[in-house]
Amino acid sequence: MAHTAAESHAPTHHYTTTGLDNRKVAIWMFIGSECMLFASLISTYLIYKGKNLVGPLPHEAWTNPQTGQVMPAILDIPVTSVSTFVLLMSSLSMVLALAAVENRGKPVPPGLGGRILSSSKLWLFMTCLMGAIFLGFQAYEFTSFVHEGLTIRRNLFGSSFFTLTGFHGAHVTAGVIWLGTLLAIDMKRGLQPKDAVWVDIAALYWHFVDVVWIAIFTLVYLIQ
Amino acid sequence: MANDHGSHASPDHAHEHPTWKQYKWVALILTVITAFEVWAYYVPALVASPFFVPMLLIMSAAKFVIVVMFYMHLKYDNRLFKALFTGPLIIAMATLIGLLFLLATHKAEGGIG
Amino acid sequence: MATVAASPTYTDSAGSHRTGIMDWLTTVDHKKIGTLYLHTALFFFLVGGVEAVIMRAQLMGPNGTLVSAEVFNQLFTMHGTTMVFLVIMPLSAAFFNFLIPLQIGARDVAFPRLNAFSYWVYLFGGLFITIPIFFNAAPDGGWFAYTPLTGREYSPGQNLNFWVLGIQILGISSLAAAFNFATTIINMRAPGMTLMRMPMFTWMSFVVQWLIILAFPVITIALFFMQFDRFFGTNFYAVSAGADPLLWQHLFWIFGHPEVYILILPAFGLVSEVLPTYSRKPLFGYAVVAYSGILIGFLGFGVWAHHMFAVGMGPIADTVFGVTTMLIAIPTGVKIFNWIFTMWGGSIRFTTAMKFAIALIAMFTIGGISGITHAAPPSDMQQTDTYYIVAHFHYVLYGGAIMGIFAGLYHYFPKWYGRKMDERLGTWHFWLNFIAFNLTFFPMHFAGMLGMPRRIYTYDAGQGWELFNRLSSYGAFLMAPAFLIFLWNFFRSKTRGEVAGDNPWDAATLEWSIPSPPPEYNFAQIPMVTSRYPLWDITHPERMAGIPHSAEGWDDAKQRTGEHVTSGGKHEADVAPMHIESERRSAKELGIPMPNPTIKPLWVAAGILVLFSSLPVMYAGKNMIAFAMMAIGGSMFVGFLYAWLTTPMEDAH
Amino acid sequence: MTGIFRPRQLAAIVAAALPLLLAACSGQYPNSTFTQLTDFNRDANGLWNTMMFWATIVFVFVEVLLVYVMFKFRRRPGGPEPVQTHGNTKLELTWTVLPAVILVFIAVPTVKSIWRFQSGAPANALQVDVIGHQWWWEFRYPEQNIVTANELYLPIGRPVNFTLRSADVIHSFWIPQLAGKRDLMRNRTNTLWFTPDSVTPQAFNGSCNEFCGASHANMRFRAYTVSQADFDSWAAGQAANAIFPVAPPAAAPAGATATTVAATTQDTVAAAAPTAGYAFPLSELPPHVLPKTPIPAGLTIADDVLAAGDAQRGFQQYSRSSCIGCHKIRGNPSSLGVIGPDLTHLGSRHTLAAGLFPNDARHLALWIKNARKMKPLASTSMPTLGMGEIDPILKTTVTAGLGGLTDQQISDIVAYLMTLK
Ligand code: HEA
Ligand code: HEA
Ligand code: HEC
Ligand code: CUA
Ligand SMILES: [Cu+2]
Repeated sequence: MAHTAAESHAPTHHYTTTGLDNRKVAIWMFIGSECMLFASLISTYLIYKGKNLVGPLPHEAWTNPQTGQVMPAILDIPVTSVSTFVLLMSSLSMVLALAAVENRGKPVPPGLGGRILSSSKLWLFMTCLMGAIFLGFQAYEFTSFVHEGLTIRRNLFGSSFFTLTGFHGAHVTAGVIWLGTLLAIDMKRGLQPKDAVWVDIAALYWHFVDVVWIAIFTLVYLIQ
Repeated sequence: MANDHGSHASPDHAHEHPTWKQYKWVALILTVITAFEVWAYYVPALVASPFFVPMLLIMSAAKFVIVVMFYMHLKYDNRLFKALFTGPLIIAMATLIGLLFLLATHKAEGGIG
Repeated sequence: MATVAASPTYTDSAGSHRTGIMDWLTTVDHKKIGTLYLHTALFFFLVGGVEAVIMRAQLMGPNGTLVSAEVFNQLFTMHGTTMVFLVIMPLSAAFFNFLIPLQIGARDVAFPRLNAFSYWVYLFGGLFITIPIFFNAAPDGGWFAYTPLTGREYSPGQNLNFWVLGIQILGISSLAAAFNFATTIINMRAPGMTLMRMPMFTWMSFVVQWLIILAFPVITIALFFMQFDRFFGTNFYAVSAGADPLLWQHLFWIFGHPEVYILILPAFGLVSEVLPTYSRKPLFGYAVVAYSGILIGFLGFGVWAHHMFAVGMGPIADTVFGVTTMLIAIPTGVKIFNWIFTMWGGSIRFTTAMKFAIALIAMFTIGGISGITHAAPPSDMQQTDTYYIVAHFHYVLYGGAIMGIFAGLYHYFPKWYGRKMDERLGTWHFWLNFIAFNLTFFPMHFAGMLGMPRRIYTYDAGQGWELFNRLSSYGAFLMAPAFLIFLWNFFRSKTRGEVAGDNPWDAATLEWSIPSPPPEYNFAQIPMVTSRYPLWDITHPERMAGIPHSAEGWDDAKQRTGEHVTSGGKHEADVAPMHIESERRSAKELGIPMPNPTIKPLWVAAGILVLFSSLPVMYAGKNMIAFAMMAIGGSMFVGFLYAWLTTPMEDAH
Repeated sequence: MTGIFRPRQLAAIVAAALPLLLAACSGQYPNSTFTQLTDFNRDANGLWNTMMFWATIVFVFVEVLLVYVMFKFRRRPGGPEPVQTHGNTKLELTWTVLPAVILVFIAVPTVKSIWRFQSGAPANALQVDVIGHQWWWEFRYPEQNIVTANELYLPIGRPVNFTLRSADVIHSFWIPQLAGKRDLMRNRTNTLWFTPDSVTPQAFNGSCNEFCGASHANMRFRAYTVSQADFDSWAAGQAANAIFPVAPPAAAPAGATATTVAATTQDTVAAAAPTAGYAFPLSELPPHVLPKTPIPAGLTIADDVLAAGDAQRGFQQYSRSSCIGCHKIRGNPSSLGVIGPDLTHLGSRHTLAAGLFPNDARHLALWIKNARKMKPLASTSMPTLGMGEIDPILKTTVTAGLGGLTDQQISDIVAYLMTLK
């Protein structure tokens, strides 16, 4: 019985107590762990909000006592709203990719829509693309903040903001690489239903990164 | 014990995942909530009201739950996964709230007089 | 049926394993990885012990001049860090590795190669953090490294860089291992091994994995902040930019308090195996012992600020944290009494393992009670940061964790190596150790309450502390021979001890139903379990009359493994009702697929080491070298990780 | 079986330990926390006694039970197979509930005590600001307008409220015989209060209890409880500026300017008597309050040089040395530094360098000569100043170009500083 590249003993030939795949159990625990990670980051950000000795500040204009220069509030809500939307939609394409892999081999529903929906390559690609767009927005945001004088060393807000969103960005980056790898495998030999667990755990990770952003968007950007 | 009696079907077809029909509705709801959140941000009267923050928190919690339930399939999947996720989530939120209370008293002064 | 079949000779068991150096570097066998953990941790115990002995020599009398203030500060920092992260946690990990699969009737852990990776990361992290002490550049901020002292402003040297990066590396190891073991326990149990039939050691380990999964991310973030502050000039702990000096303390102790239960619960698990075996009775109140472990773990997340009663959190926080801390006495007391009542009415055999287990009950109680006295903030304000605290935590750490681990070592040595440790030497070790331990740490209670602060490299004459310090130092000097006796016994017995047989102690759990040392595949056939004490079901059916038996879970197992049974034709059934396996055959003969050895996890770990090592180089201003190291480390990490993930774990067969 | 006697020995140790605890209140243990000198400590000790009462019961119960079980149920040859018990719900409930009840008896007084000492100091409390520095203590009495270092005076019977802050890292303020400890840190202001109401004029040791770097062990201080009258006298003396050279009381008002000082002749100095306030009598200091830290090997100053120190020359030398950049002497217009301890009334202090050495001419001279050898210090604190000395941090030899002082110059400065009563 040949094995795919499985870290765990494949469930078809080794008994697992719960009948669930080891990798899926592990990824859920990993996500639980990540909850604590982001809770620490978010609490730090919230604690330091409003404790800055110097600006720029997220929601308030600020006058530099040395230069007399007035700095506007720095967060750019419209731009971030767009990137938030993109990330949300990437979750949609992610579930579609998973469904496509799971349903491979089953009859494709008639019509163009059916063919589109059953293309795992398309949806994996879309997810990666939207992830990359989100990262592009973040890169734009970071550089424009730096131009406005907010660096990671500038004040408490700078340190905690860049670290929190940077950690999230790093997670998105890892996700894009992960999904990109799956896409490459899909192109090379086609992902089959037996590979679905690989896509499933990548998807769970991806959605988790998305829900973290849902929290960040509200707590960091919208609440003043 | 609780964990032992999950779904025993093999994971390949452990659960009937929802389909495009549901997924698109989920996406639509998420979009609408997000749009509403951003709109609220631009209404000064709303921002000033005491409901603003609770309202935003509730909306973002709703989005959170929807994604977890439908896109992460927690609604359909094995009970074990629900436990693996909600347990840590509760501890994480309790810790976050505890920290906010404990560290609220700090006053940034820089140097000392 | 009742007695164990003749044991295989030792050479036979050794012969089936290759033992070359490459074999150790590439192993993915959980038992061998456990062995690696065990030896590395014992080595670090010697290091941490020597550090402690030097400190005690310095403090033997007032105004000591053996070492300078700088060296002393490195000594206690490294002693604490070593003992916590490089000794007790890895000793526990040695037992997790060796025992968990055996106790639950599995052939391996869920992710064998990840397991090897955890070990190598631990080894590299341990060396990374330890080696600087030979260059007088070891971390010197205390084992909890309070900011702002440990920020770049007040500790500009490289010392703290090794600490912050080293602990970060070790965290990777602990987290990877925790996901692995938790998955193993959830998902790799033999048919019929329900949660409430798991051996107590596995239960406590399960709780510990959760504590790691939830507590380590917090310290990871706290350490990242410190790293960013030190290397990239951020302001998380920079008080001059308005940072809160308590942020680090809270984050550290949110991790740090669960951490102390991470240290003690495996030892609790081990004595819960030892006590019933040598009392010839099942564990008293099994369910309650298991639940109290969960409760200790859960409450452990809500008490962290009891380490901060002197920082002025205000009366509300003091009240809340004081009272929740006291609550932990309840589940812990439950365990103590259940252990005593396990012995009650038993037929107690005083082996060395049993002596250590009983010593844990006696000594941990002392440490626990002193813990309660500092759970009361007004009282703790007189105690905190004095030697009274040092006494408390050595009673729980040494009197609890270390005593429990020694009990486990004497108990499981025969399973591990096929031979027993010498009981006479064991008795010497026990008594010397026990007396020296009390002589060292009991007087510290007095020194502390009589005003002696901790972490001082010197104190003035005539402060009323001389007597207690002298006693403590004599005790510490006496601990060295005790430990050396142990080491001698340990290494000698591996080759010259009495041959043990499968089940020398007449124990009740699965690991004793297979040959000692276990074959690489552990179980030729996975045993189908019907009760909490499966082996006694066979060897002492009369003892097992009073507990429930059922075939719960068997059907699923048969159904799910059935394919395998028939497909090859030549294989025996993969699962079989509970039985004793004394025959030793190779995995090939049995048709059991074993994961291939691989060096890739080691290289991935090495990549991480190179990556982290680049930061101190950067700190020293050598940017080009640092970037080169980052590039090399990064590509090692990514390259070998891909290679690992795309190589099948087992040969096609 | 040998195993059975072990906890008995332990019980014996504990039994022997109890009288020790009692003895701890006596003079043999001069830093004992078991004193009844303040309201704080009476409260903490009451709590301790409550806890010890229950702790002893729990301890004795557990250990005696353990010994009994070990003795009673040890394996005997040919003994019967033990009865297999798996648990007993009633018993298990008992040992869940009983500890819970005991904890109630501990928790209630604990909570009471927490609120008693954390709901603000009494209104009549004496205000003292404590500022922790690596590695010394700055004490300010805002009402009395006093800034001093490393030695505290507290009037007996009046509550004292400490406001605790830090100039750098975290420190912790502790006088074991008077009260528990509190941390000092930046960006947070802490308070601690107690009333030394059951105490005679007495001297106490205090220490820093949060690890704060190399010389954490050497960050000590002294506290003197004195009568209200003596306190007032001390406070008046400390509040006044330093007078140098000491003029006849009527002639020179406090705060003579540099020019007048420079113009004064030698005989006015001789004629003057120091006008200092009360200081805790040196002769009444108990032995444990007098520092006995040995002088580091290789650091010396000749007796005759030291004896030849001249205050007038010293004053001028001091006023043009680097000292003035770090130290303040109110009354000496050039000495304005704020990094180091205020030296205005250095001569009235009994100890030097945060309680590490007695404050006498020899120690003072050696301190100035090589402070970093006398006490491990950071590169940002008191430098090594003696000519030819090796700076233990920079590893360089001090030269005249680096502001090095000869033994003679140091002796002169010492003579000057000793007049600052
Ligand atoms: C193995 C590790 C371990 C364990 C298990 C514990 C267990 C406990 N610890 Fe300890 N602790 C440490 C390791 C540990 N500790 C370390 C390392 C530090 C110092 C860190 C540092 O500063 O460097 C520390 C410090 C520490 C402090 C901070 C002190 C200070 O710095 O001021 C406090 C304060 O509340 C505390 C309390 C407790 C309590 C209440 C328990 C309880 O869990 C104990 C419960 C057990 C019992 C009470 C005994 C058995 C019970 C009965 C027989 C029932 C009846 C009993 C009663 C009714 C009382 N510990
Ligand atoms: C599991 C944890 C653990 C263990 C086992 C120990 C074991 C010991 N500890 Fe530990 N200790 C800590 C954890 C531990 N400690 C922690 C967390 C701290 C706090 C650190 C901090 O403040 O940051 C601390 C602090 C600490 C202090 C306080 C330092 C200070 O505040 O200034 C002291 C002082 O006596 C001390 C002493 C000892 C001694 C004598 C032992 C003995 O039990 C050691 C016994 C020694 C051995 C068993 C090995 C001996 C073998 C040899 C010597 C071989 C001889 C070899 C040759 C001659 C070649 N420890
Ligand atoms: C760079 C700063 C600096 C300079 C220059 C300096 N000092 Fe100091 N001095 C300190 C600091 C800081 C301390 C506190 C050290 C400690 O106790 O840890 C101190 C302590 C002292 C003390 C002990 C005070 C006490 O209350 O115990 C004396 C006396 C003293 N200095 C005298 C001098 C003299 C005299 C000179 C010049 C010849 C001098 N100092 C130069 C920083 C300085
Ligand atoms: Cu200041 Cu320790
Ligand atoms: Cu704790």
